[in-house]
Formats: sequence, C-alpha cells, structure tokens
Amino acid sequence: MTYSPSTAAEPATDVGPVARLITPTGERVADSTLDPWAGDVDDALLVDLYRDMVRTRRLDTEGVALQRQGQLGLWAPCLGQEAAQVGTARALRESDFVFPSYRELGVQLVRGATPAQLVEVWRGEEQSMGDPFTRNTAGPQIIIGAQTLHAVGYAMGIQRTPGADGQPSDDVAVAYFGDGASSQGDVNEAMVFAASFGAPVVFVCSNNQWAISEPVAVQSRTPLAARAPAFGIPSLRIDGNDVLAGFAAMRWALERARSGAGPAYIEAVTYRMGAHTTADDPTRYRDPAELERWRGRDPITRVETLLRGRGALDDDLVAEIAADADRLAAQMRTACLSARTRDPLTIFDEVYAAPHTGLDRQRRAYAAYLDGFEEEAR
Amino acid sequence: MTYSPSTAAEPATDVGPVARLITPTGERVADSTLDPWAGDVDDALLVDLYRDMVRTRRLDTEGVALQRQGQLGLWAPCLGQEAAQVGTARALRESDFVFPSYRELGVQLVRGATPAQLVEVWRGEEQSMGDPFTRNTAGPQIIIGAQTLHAVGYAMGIQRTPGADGQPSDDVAVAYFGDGASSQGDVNEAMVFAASFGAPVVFVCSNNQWAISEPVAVQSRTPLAARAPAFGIPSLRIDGNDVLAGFAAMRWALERARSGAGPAYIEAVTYRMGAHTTADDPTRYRDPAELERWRGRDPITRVETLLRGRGALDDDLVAEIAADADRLAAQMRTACLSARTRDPLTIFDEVYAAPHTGLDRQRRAYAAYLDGFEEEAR
Amino acid sequence: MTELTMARSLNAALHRALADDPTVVVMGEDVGTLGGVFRVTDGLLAAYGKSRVIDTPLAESGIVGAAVGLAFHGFRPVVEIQFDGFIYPAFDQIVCQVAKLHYRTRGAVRMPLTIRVPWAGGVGAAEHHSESPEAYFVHTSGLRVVAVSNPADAHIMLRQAIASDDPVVFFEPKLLYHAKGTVDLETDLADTAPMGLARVVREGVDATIVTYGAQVVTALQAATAAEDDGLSVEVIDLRSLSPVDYDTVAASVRKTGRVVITHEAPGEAGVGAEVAASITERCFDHLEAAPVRVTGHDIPYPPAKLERHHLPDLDRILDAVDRVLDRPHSLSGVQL
Amino acid sequence: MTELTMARSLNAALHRALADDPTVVVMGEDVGTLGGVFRVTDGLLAAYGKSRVIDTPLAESGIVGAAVGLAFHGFRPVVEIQFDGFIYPAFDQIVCQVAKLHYRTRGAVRMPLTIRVPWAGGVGAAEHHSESPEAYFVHTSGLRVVAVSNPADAHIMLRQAIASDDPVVFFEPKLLYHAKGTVDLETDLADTAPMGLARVVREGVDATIVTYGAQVVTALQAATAAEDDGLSVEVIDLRSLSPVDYDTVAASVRKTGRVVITHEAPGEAGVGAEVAASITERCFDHLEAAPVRVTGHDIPYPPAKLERHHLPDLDRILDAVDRVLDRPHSLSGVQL
Ligand SMILES: Cc1ncc(C[n+]2csc(CCOP(=O)(O)OP(=O)(O)O)c2C)c(N)n1
Ligand SMILES: Cc1ncc(C[n+]2csc(CCOP(=O)(O)OP(=O)(O)O)c2C)c(N)n1
Ligand SMILES: [Mg+2]
Ligand SMILES: [Mg+2]
Repeated sequence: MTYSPSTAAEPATDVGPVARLITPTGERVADSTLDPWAGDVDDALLVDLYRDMVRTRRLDTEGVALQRQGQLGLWAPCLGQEAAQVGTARALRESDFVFPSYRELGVQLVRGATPAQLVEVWRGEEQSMGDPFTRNTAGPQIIIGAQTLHAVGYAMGIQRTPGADGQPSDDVAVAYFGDGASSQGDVNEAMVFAASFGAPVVFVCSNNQWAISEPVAVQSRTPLAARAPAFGIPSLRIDGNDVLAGFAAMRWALERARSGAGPAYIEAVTYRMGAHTTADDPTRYRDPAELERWRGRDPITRVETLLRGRGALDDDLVAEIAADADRLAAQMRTACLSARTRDPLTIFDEVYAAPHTGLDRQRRAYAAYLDGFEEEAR
Repeated sequence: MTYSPSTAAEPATDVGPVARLITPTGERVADSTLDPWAGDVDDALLVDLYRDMVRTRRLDTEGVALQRQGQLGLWAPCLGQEAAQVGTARALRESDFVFPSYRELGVQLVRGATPAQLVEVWRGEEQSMGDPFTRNTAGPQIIIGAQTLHAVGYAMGIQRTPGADGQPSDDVAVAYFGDGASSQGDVNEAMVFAASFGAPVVFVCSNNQWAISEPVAVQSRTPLAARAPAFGIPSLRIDGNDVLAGFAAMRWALERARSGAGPAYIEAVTYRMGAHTTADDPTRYRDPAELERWRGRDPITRVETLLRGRGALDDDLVAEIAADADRLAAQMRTACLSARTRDPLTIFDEVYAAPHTGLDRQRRAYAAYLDGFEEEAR
Repeated sequence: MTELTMARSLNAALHRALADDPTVVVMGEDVGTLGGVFRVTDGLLAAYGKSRVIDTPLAESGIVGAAVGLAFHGFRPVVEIQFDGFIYPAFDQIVCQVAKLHYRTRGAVRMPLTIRVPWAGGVGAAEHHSESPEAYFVHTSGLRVVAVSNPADAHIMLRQAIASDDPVVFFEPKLLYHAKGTVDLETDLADTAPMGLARVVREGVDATIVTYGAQVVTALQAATAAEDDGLSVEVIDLRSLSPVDYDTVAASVRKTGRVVITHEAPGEAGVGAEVAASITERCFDHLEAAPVRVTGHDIPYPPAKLERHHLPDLDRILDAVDRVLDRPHSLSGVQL
Repeated sequence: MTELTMARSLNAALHRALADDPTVVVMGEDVGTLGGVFRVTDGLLAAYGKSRVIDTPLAESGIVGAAVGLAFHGFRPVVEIQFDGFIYPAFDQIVCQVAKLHYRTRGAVRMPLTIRVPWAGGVGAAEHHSESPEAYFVHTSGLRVVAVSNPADAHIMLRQAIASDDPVVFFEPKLLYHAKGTVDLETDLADTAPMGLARVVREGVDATIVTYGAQVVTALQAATAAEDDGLSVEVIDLRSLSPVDYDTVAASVRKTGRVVITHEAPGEAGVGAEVAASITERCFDHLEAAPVRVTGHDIPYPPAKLERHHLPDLDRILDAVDRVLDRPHSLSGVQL
C-alpha cells in the first residue's frame, strides 16, 4: 500500500485551490461543498457579517494607533483576516466554547468582548479578556498551539456532560490557530486526541501565509488542510477572505461535530496585511508585490460590492455602519486612556484558589514594605 | 477544496492493505511497488536475512531468560518483529546512521552490536550500547519519539557535509519508532522538519499493534502510513513480518533519500508476540485469539518454508544457523554473568566534557567519603 | 483501619474520589484496561467506565493539555504520568497553562488537576525511570507539590489533592508502592489536617533531619542507628514541598540547632537548597552549624547498578548527622 | 575596542563564531531573513547562507531535537529560543537528551549546543515574554548555564559558550539589548578567563550583593545609593549560574559577613536558594546574619503594568541591605 503526497503539486503558499462563495470582485459563485450551508443566508445576515468585519477593522486600526501613541504595550493587527474570523465565529452559538490565539480580534468581538477588555490585555493591565465563562471564549493564547489541546479537552468535557434531557450536549469547542502553529507538537497531538475520542471540536487554521518572517512554505510542503485527514479528521480549505465561505464552512464543521461525527478542520487561506505585531517590520522580509496582490482580495470590499450590487447596501448604510464602528473605537480609546492599573497587592491574588502559607507571608511582607514607604512619605 | 480521510475505512489495527513479497505461507508473490527493489535478491541473501532473524530471536529469548533469572533489570522482547527490524536494517550501509528505540534488538544486531553491549544496558551497567560512532547506531532511546528528531537533525548534518569529492554525502539517517510513538509531538515535528528541509531521513514505524496495553486504535483512526504524505513525505505500508518486503521498502526509501528526493516513511505492520517488557502481563489486555492469528504470520517460518521449497535451506543449514545463534546467546549469557559493575566514582565521569568546579568538588568529597569506609575497614 | 500497600491505598483513594465526585476523571497512558503499570488505577475502568477512566494516546503534552480543557469544562482531572522521566513533554502545558490559568483569568478558571507521578529511584530501573524532578515544580508558582511516604498519607493526601481547587503535582515513590501500612479508608476529609502540613515522624533533640518521599524511611533508619550512638535525632517528613510547612520545620530546628536535609534529586538548586536557605533565614540565631544537604549528586541519574552511590543512604545520612554535629568520625568532613 | 550595544556585541560574536568554525550553525525561528526579533542574528544569513543560518519551522522541541542530531553529526548548533517563555516545549529534549547524551554515551557523543535565550522582564512585554526560567536549567545536571550583564561579557561569553564542548544555556537580558559598552572584538579566546568565573563589579566591605543579568545594573545603583548612606557594598556578578564560582563569592562573604542575593525569578527553589545555601555551607562562621534573598515573588509573572512590583528594584535591594545589616529603617524588617 503506497501513500504518496498526492497534494505535493499544490503549493502551501498563497491561495491555491480553495472553496469560495464570493469572489474577490464581489460575485456570488456556486460551490457544491459550501452551498448547502449557505443557502439560507439572506442579505440581512450578510450585512451583519459586513458590519462585524468593519467593526473589527476599525478596532484593529484603533489598536495600532493606540500602540503607536504609547498607550498599549503591543498590538497584533488582524488587518486582512476579518472574514476568516468573523465568518467562522458568527456560525457559532453562545454555548459553544472558543479557544483563540492572540490575533483573533474579530472572533473576540463577535463573541462579545467589550472594547475595554480588548485593550486591557495589550495595555498590560490584564492577561485575560475578562471571565471566559461570561462569553464562552478564552483569552488570547500566546503559547503557539497550546490552546488546540484545551479545545480538545473541553470537547471531551462536552461528551461527558449530559444536558437536562440526559442526552449528551451538542455544544462544540473551537480552536483557532495559525499556519506557523501547525508545526507545533501540541497541534498535532490535538488532532490525535480529537480523532481518537471523536471529540466535538473544530480546528480553524488561519493560514495568513506568514509566521512572523517565515513564509508558510517553511512550515509545510503541502496544504495545511491536507494534514487533518491523515489523522482521520475531514477538512475544508476555503478562501479565508470570503466571509460567507467562512460562515458556511463553519456550519458544515459544527453540524458534523454536533451530530456526533467528531472533529473537523478548516484551513482559511488569508493574508496578514499588517505587521506581525507593532514590534515587527515586515518590509524586512516581505515582497510589496505580494501585499499588492492580496490588497486586491480584500475581504470587506468584496462583500460591499456584492451587497451594493444587490441593493442591500447603500452609502447611507455604509456610513451608518462606519459611524457605529467609530463609536466602538472611541469606546476602546476611552477605556484605554482611562484605564487605571490595579492595586499592586493584587499581584498576589488568585495565584492559588486556597490560602497558601508561603505566598500569604510574601504578600504580608510586601504590604508592610509598601506601607513603610507611605509612612516615610508622611 | 475538500480533504476527506479517504483512508478512514481502513482500520489502523491488524493487517489491512499492505505491500508484501512473501506470504505467511511462504509463497513469493509479486508487488509492483516492491519488486523493483527486490529483483536482485538471491537466495544467499535471503538465507542471510533468515540467519539474522534467527539470531535476533535467539538472543531475545536469552534476554527474557536472563531477566527471569534476575540477571537483567528489564528486557523488551521483540519476538515476532524480527523481519521488520532485520529486513530494513540490512538494506543500510555502514555509513548511514540509525536512531533506534528500545525494542530494536534486530537492528542493533545487524548494525554490529556485540552480545555484551546488548545486555549491559538492560542489566543497568550502561545506558548506551557502546560508542555510537563505531557502528553508526545510537543506543536505545527510551523517551518515546525523541530520536526521530535526532535522525532529522543528523540528516540535516548530512546535507551540510560534503564528501571528499565536494558533493554532498548521500548517507541517510534512519529513525525507528513504534505505533504509540506516532502520537507524540516530537514525531510529528520530525516529519515537519524533514519535509521542510528535504532531509535524507527514513522513518520506520514498527506498528506492532500495541503500545503497552493500548491497541493502535487508541492512537489512530487511520493507517499510520497515511500520516506521512500529509506532511509531504511519501510512505509505504508493508507486511512487517515479511523480511523481504522490509528490505525492498527500505531500499526504495534509501534510494529516494540518497538521490536528494528527501524523506520517506515506512509503516511495517507487525505484532508484538511477547510482553511489552518483562515487567508486563499482556494477558490483562490481550485476546489470545489475536495472538493465535499472528502466530500464523510468523516472520521466520515463512522464509524458512520459501527457502526450503527452493532447496536453498535444508535441515543441516537450519541446524547450523541455530547452532550459530546458540553460540551468540551463550556469549551474551557469559557477558552478562561476568559483567562487573564499574568503579563507583565513574558516576562522576563525563557529565561534562570539560572540568566543572561544582561537580569536581562533589567527586572529591565522595571519594574521600568512600576512602573513609576503607580506612574504617582497615 | 485496613492494612494496605501504598499502591492499594492510592487505588482506594481514586475509587473514592470517582465515587464521590462525578466531575473526577482519571486519564493517562494504560490507566484503563491495564489499570496502570503499577496497578494504581486497577479496577477503575470496570467500575466507572471509559468516560471517567480514559486510556489516552501516547503524548504527555496532549494528556495534560486535554486535562486543562476538561478543567475549563468543570472537570477535575486526575492525570497519571507513567514515570517521573516522562513528565517533561508536558512541561510547557504544566508551567504555562496549568500553573497560570487561575491567575491569568483572575480566578475565573480553576485548574483542579492532580498530576500523579510514580517517582524517584532505588528500584533498579532503566534510564529515565528513576528521576526526581520535584524541584522544577516547586520553583513553578501556581502549583502545589506534595510527596508521600506511607500508605496512610498516600490515601488521604491523594483525596485532598483531588479535592484541591489548585493544581497539585503528586509524587508517589515507586520504591514504596509495595510498602504496607494501616490506612483508614473511612476518613472524612473534613476531619483531616490540611494537605500542606509537615509531620514530625520521630522526635529528637540533637539534630533534625528534614526529608520527604522514600527518604523518610531511610532517615528513620538513620535516626534509629544514631540512637545506638547516643544521639537523639528528630525526623521531619515535609509531605508538602510547596508550600513547605516552615512552622513545623523551624520549631524543630530552634530546638535542635542542627539540621540535615536529604533528598534523592541532585542538590544544585534543589528543594534542599530552598529548605536550607529558608531555615537559615528563619532560624539563623538558633543554628549551631550550617544546614547540611545530603542529596543525589549533580549528575544525570546513573545506570541502575550504580544508583546506590547516587542516592543518599543510611551511611551518607549518618555521616551528614555527624558533620552537622561536628563529630570527629565524620567520613567526608574534609572541607574540599 | 568598539562601543556597541549588547545586541550588536552578541551579533559580532555569532559572526566571528561562524567565520572561525565551519561546524557552527545558527538555527531558530526568524533567525535568518529577519535576523531575529531582536536583530541578534542580523546579517548572518546574508554572510553565511542558509545551510549555516537556518530559519526553522515553529516548534521548539523540533529545533532543539534537530540540533541534537546535528551535534551527533559533529556540528556545533547555536539555537535561538525566541523568548524565555517559549523554551518549555523544548524542555524534554533539553533535560533528557541535551543534558544527558554525553554522560549516557560515556563521552562518545558531544553536545556542544548553545541555547540562546532572550530573557527576563522589565520591558513591559506581553504574557510569557518576561520569564526567568534559569533555575530549571541550573537544577539540570549536564548543562552549563550563564547569564550576561554587559556587552563586553556578552561578546566573550557567547564565543566561549559556542566553543564549549558542553551544552550551554545562555541567558541574554532583553532589558540590556540596547545598553552600550566597550567591547574588544579582537580578543583571542585563549587569552580570556574561563567562562565559569564570577566577577566583583564593585568592591565594598560592609555587605555583598550577589546577582546576575540585568539585576547587576540595579545592584550597582543600589550600591551607589548605599554609599550616600555611608555603606560600602560589594557587588558580584555571578555570570555563570552553573557552576557558580564560589571561590569569588565566598571570599567576598568572608570579608563582609553579610550577603544579599537578588534575581528576578521567583525565590522558591530559585538560584538564590542555591547560592544562599551554598554560602551558608561555606561561610557559616563568617556570617553575621542570614543571607537575604530579594527576588521576584512566588507568583506567575504579573501583567506588564504591575511588573515593577514583582521585580526587585533599587529600593527593595536597599531595603534588603538594611535588613542584612540589621539597620533600623529597614522597611520590611517586620518578621511575619
Ligand atoms: C511556543 C511559542 N514559540 C514561539 C512564539 C513566538 N511567536 C509568536 S507569534 C509567532 C508566529 C506565529 O505564526 P502563526 O501561527 O502563523 O500565527 P500568526 O502570527 O500568523 O497569526 C511566533 C513564532 C510563541 N508565541 N510561542
Ligand atoms: C515520553 C514517554 N512516555 C511514556 C513512556 C512509557 N512507555 C514506554 S514504552 C511505551 C509504549 C510505546 O509503544 P510503541 O511506540 O508502540 O512502541 P512498542 O513498545 O510497541 O515497541 C510507553 C507508553 C516513555 N518511555 N516515554
Ligand atoms: Mg500565520
Ligand atoms: Mg507498539
């Protein structure tokens, strides 16, 4: 029995064969795999998706600006990746649970993160975006790939938790990660576990072509979507800049998982239009022509064109949506500028759930030390 | 673009579709993939392979016996896996470099390990089977999967080391590992690196159906050989109890690697007839019927039948080969029984290549301490 | 009260935890059908089924990472790492996730994992099967670390660890799996002393030996031997390595003024260093001599046949007691 | 002599090592085209090509494991771990393979890896980007561990580390990458003191501060401040954390009788514990007070905006100096 990398001819880089429903020029095209999951999507929903993408982009721009102005320690822009994030996240229901990486602004937004929560992390005030359980979404994971295992474990938890009716719940866990992450042992182990237990988990790989300065070809000679089936997980490779494809693909994956058929994998082929983070200078490693090429595949423009063509979007609505996004951005800025660093002694809080003799002693000592300053000052 | 686990119907367990040249009943059959690599194999070579398998089995039996008699701390029997080990290892040349796991007695033997080296490790006298460079074979790796990365790194070294003629050397590195190991992050990262650098490395997965008490179905829902192509590495799934298939498959893989075509992967489908180690009791988890089934697929019997049928093997030669194996086993026993534990102070040797103030001090202190006993004794 | 081996007492604790709390799941390599390579999880699969007792694929990072996800969902995973030397592939998940998630989420996400580790040497095992990695975890803020030394403690402490809302790395000395002791299987956890307390296992006035795990047995033998020599040696079983119960330790050292700390792990930046430094900080004016550490050497674990030269034994501990008492016939008192 | 930042001085050392020794290879994430996120490997790819300067896939275990294989083949890999907090996925390969292979093969296989780690805090970074994991490696027998504190040392010590036949974990304080200093790029390694030596960076008689990395700068500021207070404080830069040069440290402590040890990592079972315990063992009769540790608290690294309360600063070090001298206006002298 010979297995050959039948897919070797397809490059891991740039677009290649993808499933798509909206072309870069804004045409709605057919796709036999995705259409069954997009048939009921009406213009109102498309406008919603458009609005979420505009919001995401606007907040992202604000984040970059705040960082430039010294208000944030760092920002990881998601410019260009709005469709992959918003489309997939909008297909979820509230009780599903999401484990994102650090670049999923659009996912966090769709999942209900407030502007304040979004900036606290990058300002260095907090390490999570609030309590994960209030919106069933974990904070951004920085250790590349680690969250994929958490999603699998959570999905194993779902399998073990009957609902009120005694039937196992049909919630799903979702892991978001990048093309670079695909190389990490953890991500591969996550696929092994997911397949072994048939866990209701969806892997969403945002292949934005780059892991900092390394093109995806360093990570893989084959399309990343081809990895999953080898572990027994079916996958879809979609145009990640097509929000409808993201939405439809996610519904396909969720439906599988909800029905007990186990894990699924989506590779969203997209592009990181900005720097890796505000600390990065992509001109050191990227060809401007590549950027130009991808500018022509913008995820927002194509939906706008489609909706305008259908008469579902006009200048007024565009302006209204932009104004709404501006309001959110302003909220974020206000939250950022009015952020107050919490009390120093809180650094000792919640290291442990129960009292800890060693740390409690340190806390008392540090409190006494700080008090000493105040006394001196008096 | 949809990727589905096309191979999902095939079970990861038991035999399934495999490439094979000698059937369990000792018939030489054709296989279009393997035949090109076995055409020049004459009976003399087959007898050699047979001899190596008999030796391996005999030494393995002796190892188990020595452990039972309290002479070894542990033994990891390879009963039933002789073909996969001997066949693949015999296809190597001396200058290739092998990174085996702990169960590769047959590989170590073919690579020139002495009976003494084989027992020292399991007796607890040494942790390596001598100097790896004398036979271009590393000692047994116990950390599951770790050696696969070493093989890839070594292969990267080969790529960076021109021979006398200025051409890159066409040596190959080989990693042996088990079905259980396929779940480890390291093994997957090894495939990522191997593919990324097109490194001349061959992965040999001995799928012996079990990882201690866990059937391979716990590790995988798909044939393990199907994993590799997803990383861009072609693979072959062979009857691991067919020594000729192992030999031919390895030649295929080596030739690819030598020619600069990069890594290759072989899944040898075999069976661990014995316990995981002498500390294990497989009756706790294994169906005797399964064992019976595999007994009918014995790797040695089938070659014997084939060679006898061809007149290349008769009772005399069988007896001679058995006697030779007995001699080796006796050597191993002697080496074991006459082993002398080395000087206690050698535990401080070779922790570092250069002097180390901290450790040198400890060594002196312990030497003085031991001297104190001797003085007391006087 | 029942006479049980440590392995059986641990097994009983797992049975009890699974029976009492539906959120407890046991997971790891070979913990199900086989019942664990040390039979500590024996019978659990049959009793609680495979949704509670999970044979996992062979990948430690995967096991701990999946347990983190289960904890996110409200489960209380009890993870078995098959041997001490195989915990390192899971190190990233333990250090960056298990230890930090409660802190990072300001208490929203609990990580009540228990990570059981068959542990340490003296059993003639193959490479990587005799490691003492406890210091790595003691140095990791956010974890609790305990080590048991007898069946009774093993039973109670495992139940306490599982009940703990904090992650606990739980070290079980392989050498003592078959050691027997009297275990009270009926104990109500509410009636037990908290998990973090050390115990004076033998009283004495001349010197204190501080230790944990299987070395407690060796230390007690040393104390008995020292008695023949007219010395009264106190022995403390730390039980909890993080946090250490310094009240108990300091009370002893203030009494004896002399302390020997012993463990199997290499000394350099080991638990003994922490204990020695902390004792010195707390008891400087009571110390008659510098605390002496008797530990494994700063070498990789040697081949099994040589391990007795690596592990502190009765003689090395006695020698250290002599040294800390400035007694002349100390064998290695030589200052090198 | 050239005026260089630490990042440039490290870069020069890498250039030199690649030029002098054809077996040296540099590998890691973004070390090639980008020249490293801190530009420490800047220009190396252009100068030596991609067979010597290797952008690897994103997998730390893979990087170190492949480096082990390269070392098997006779190479001398210089591995970059992009940030301190990302070394843990490679922990297994470092602890079980890199640290042990020379020992396990009785010297046949050398592991001359240098593992460079941009390290520690104080730079306002995101989570996992400010870790001080050095104690894990100090506790691991078979590794050498060094930490640099200025451009001149950085240059020489990196060259020494690469030339070392033993594996070296090499910590580079991110806070000092842009700090400038005079570097002698022409030094012949044969003329330099061995890598393991500590250095007295400031002499004094009243107390000794033992530290390493970026804390050396803070300790020097504290010593200067203490001078205004009439105190003469000696400052020692350990430079090598394993082994520690106890000759230099003990000589100082015998002189001053008082010692403060400071580092950013949490104190519990940290390097400071080892240093305090070892000093006490060696200098007990010369100590006027217990060694005092000033370290990061035993907490996960806090959010950036709060890190200044975690990291020992000038005031906390001065406070500790006061304490070790039993001076009344010590702020936290309260025994709690
Ligand atoms: C374990 C680990 N190693 C290295 C890093 C440093 N790092 C942060 S982002 C990044 C690239 C990630 O690329 P990818 O997975 O494609 O995600 P993207 O940034 O493109 O969204 C690297 C190497 C990290 N955060 N964690
Ligand atoms: C990292 C690690 N985890 C766990 C173990 C314990 N262990 C030893 S062998 C084994 C099963 C290995 O199965 P497989 O890879 O199929 O090889 P086989 O024993 O069948 O040859 C396990 C779990 C180990 N040695 N290393
Ligand atoms: Mg990317
Ligand atoms: Mg197996």
